[in-house]
Amino acid sequence: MRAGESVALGLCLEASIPFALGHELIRQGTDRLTLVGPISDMLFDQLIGAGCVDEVVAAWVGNVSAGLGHNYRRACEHGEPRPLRVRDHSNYSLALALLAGAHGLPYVPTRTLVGSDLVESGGFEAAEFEGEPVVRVRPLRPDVAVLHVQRASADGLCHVWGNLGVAQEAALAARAVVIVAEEIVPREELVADPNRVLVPPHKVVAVAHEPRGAHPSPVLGCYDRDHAHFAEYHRRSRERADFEHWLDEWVLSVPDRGAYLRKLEP
Amino acid sequence: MRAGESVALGLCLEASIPFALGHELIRQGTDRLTLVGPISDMLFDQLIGAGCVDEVVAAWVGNVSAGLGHNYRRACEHGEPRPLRVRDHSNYSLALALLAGAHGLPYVPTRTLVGSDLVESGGFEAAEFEGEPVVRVRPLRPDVAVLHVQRASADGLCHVWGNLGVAQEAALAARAVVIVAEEIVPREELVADPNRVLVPPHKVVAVAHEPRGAHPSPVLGCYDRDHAHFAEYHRRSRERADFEHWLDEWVLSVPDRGAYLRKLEP
Amino acid sequence: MSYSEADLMACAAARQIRDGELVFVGMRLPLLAFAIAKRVHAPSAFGVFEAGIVRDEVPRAALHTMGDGANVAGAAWCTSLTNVMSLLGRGEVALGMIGGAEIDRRGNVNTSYIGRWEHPTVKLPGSGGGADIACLAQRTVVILAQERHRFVERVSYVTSPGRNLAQVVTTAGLLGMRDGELVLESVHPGRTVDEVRELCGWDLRVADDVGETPPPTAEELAALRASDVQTAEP
Amino acid sequence: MSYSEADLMACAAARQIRDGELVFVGMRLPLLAFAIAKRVHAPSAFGVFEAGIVRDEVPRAALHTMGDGANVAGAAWCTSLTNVMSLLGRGEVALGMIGGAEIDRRGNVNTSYIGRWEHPTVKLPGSGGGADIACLAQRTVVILAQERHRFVERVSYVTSPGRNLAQVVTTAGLLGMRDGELVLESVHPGRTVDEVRELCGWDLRVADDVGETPPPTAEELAALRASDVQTAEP
Repeated sequence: MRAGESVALGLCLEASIPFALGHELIRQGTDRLTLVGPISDMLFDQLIGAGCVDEVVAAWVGNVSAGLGHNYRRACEHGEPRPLRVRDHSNYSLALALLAGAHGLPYVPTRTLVGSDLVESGGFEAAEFEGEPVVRVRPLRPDVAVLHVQRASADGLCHVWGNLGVAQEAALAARAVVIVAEEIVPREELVADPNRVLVPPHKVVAVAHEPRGAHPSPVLGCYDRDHAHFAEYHRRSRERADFEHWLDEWVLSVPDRGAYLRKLEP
Repeated sequence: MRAGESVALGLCLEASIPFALGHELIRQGTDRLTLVGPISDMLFDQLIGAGCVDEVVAAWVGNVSAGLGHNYRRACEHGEPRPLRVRDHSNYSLALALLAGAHGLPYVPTRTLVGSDLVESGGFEAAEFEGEPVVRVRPLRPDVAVLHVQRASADGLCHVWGNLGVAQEAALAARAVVIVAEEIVPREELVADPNRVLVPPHKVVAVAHEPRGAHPSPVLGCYDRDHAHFAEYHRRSRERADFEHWLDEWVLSVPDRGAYLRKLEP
Repeated sequence: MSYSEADLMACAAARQIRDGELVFVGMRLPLLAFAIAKRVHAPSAFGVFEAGIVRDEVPRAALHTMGDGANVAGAAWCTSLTNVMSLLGRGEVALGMIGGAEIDRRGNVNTSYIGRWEHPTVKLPGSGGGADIACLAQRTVVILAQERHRFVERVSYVTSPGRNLAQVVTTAGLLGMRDGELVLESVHPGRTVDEVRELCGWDLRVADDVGETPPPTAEELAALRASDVQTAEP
Repeated sequence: MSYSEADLMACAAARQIRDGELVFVGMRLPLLAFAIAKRVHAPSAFGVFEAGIVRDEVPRAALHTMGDGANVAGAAWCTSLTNVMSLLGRGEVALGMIGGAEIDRRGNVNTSYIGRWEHPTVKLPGSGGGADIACLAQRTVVILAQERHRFVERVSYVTSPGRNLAQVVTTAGLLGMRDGELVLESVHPGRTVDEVRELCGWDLRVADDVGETPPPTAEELAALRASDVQTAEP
């Protein structure tokens, strides 16, 4: 992943959010990113607060159990730490945009968003078809889609279960897929159930092994959501100075995920 | 299923074709049907030969391992046993039409079929978008989608594996879904893996238990394709009179699927 | 049995659910409403969760988010957001429940921007699935606090259009749409019509047949208390 | 080693596959071509089957149809037709192989109707995925018998437009597109240019550099013989 790219992540909504990868992006100073995702439970807010993001293409940005995203607000309202462009979507329009991207469709005409101000702020085209109003949703083709998965093989097959959000659509729409896996298993275990494979292997450019890499979000069958961690972040991100302390404590001064996990459970 | 309805079947392509249900439709004399499906390995040809069909909406009709469908030819070329309307599709346009039906989209603009005579014979609309030619695919919403599945619960959950064709899109596009299952299992076995459930239960209006109900087509994990049976049908359907004998022997004079299976393996 | 304001709101919302319907369910009060309805009067209702889940049973543990494992356990269908949204797109979802920061006389809901969207005073989290539910569910129920700054003549930004709005469940009463305008249809026990009108930023019309919101029945409260789906707060 | 006409055709088609490419594979000769390419010069090629399968390994048993269990065994991805077609739609499929009943000077292929489609003389099975492959794969290879009635000035119905056609592999030679017209580029061993031109319904242009189709190499033939993916016939 490089500065300036569009990155789709948090694609299973509240579950399996690739925090480990997001924190590494912050540490590496990857900036001018465009973030793409349906809703974001905290990770978008962190990347925005860390100054990595120029644009957000999303339906909802905040902290799911607590509400507003404070860094998101500061960036939108005051340009702090830097100005942020927002391309408003609804969940459905984002899904259709990724579907269009996956299929190479020039647009998808839909009845959702008709009469909503998202048409204007999201840059959609209002049109008519046979006398009925429709909204034209243009395709999204992210540079990279990041999937946090339960298991993967080193050669790029992965199994995912639980609610899938727009993970498959985003992976098929993206130029490349990066997989972060709870577990690396032999290829045989994956081809034994090819229906559970989420994306075809030719899309996958990297597979990383990162147990608990989605903490504090839950990964079905692996671990539950760490609600307290979300609540602490929400409290400590309310003021910019507090957020900077939080960022230093949990990201910048933590060399890698191993150190993060040891810090979490000494 | 009633006379005059549109019925989507053979949705997993060569696998899991609901022959048991198709033969019962023939015995019950359900006619004036519109058949919807991507390709049809023999079952469409049988229903057409039996006089049940007014219209076919499909990408390919014939016998996959042998080629032409003789009853299909007779109906198209000579109106025998009755005239047949054909709405030409490609596999992709049929998939997009069902996707549009599932999502309530007024149409989907695609680059497939551009320059093909399917645009005319299939009744598609050629259009332009930003100077590029596109074809508008209108939605399909069959009255009933028939799924032959590996296992189902009595209350309408089903598990399917193997290549899925357009089974899910057709089920979501249809008004109602009829499930024919190799095995009826307790609900618990299905909710244990809800990712393998193909359609939400509110769509399902009937569940039938019919082991080997897809013979001679294969059902993954249950039985292989009976190639000889396909070959025999192809040979015996070449002439109308021979087909009538075949139909009598294998469908009309067979009271039910149990009798069919006993006839198959005395 | 005593009950809280939130209990009453959950019961009122639950009464909007009819048996056999597909209901687009969000967290907190909508989830409680779904649980009550399933147990009291709509045992065959289905719950649709935008993360990619359809349930015909109430979750058996408290949920903080719809992506919690307890929401997958016992699910009838676990799939993509795209697939569950298709149920909205095809018109199969009878009822959707949404929240909001602001609502106006026409039932339009704002969850996106306070002030002009180009230079907002407050950036709210956004639509999520709200705009989709409002546009595509046959009926929408909006749940929000009856506060004067939330009930405005005209929202600064229409996230979710009000055209399919069936009911607004507030902390003080129930409002319905009549002739394209929100009208006070009942006030919660202990509240007065004047009080509710005072908590509304426009000159709120009052239905001729305005009454008192029926309090939770013993059966509803029992369902609510029995419900494992408590409003999980961090 | 001796080889058949079909062996030569499979090898010629295999040579169109480059390493790492996504190839839309049909039954019989295309599947053999894929197997040869995987084993000889394109070990990282992927096979895409429209029923909903992507493979990075050759199937280990003979296939009668792409829906046979042997095609699922060892598959890298088993999914919907819609999903695999998206690979075509997004432009990721480098090569697709199709058959046909008729082909014309412009490379258009007919698999639908002989005669006017409203009142056909012969109703052929139809497009299947052929039109999609022809429209959306970066390159198309057409495989069919070199017979005068199949090589016509103008097909009676364009199922699969010829605009992305890279090569026609016939029983007698190889044809390529030059300036929008099919041109004979090589003749199979034992065939002559005149013979092929005689088996073509229009005045077939011959490339200046027309040569002989290289016969199967020992390695290709070994791959073909080793292949479990025999052309299964009923």
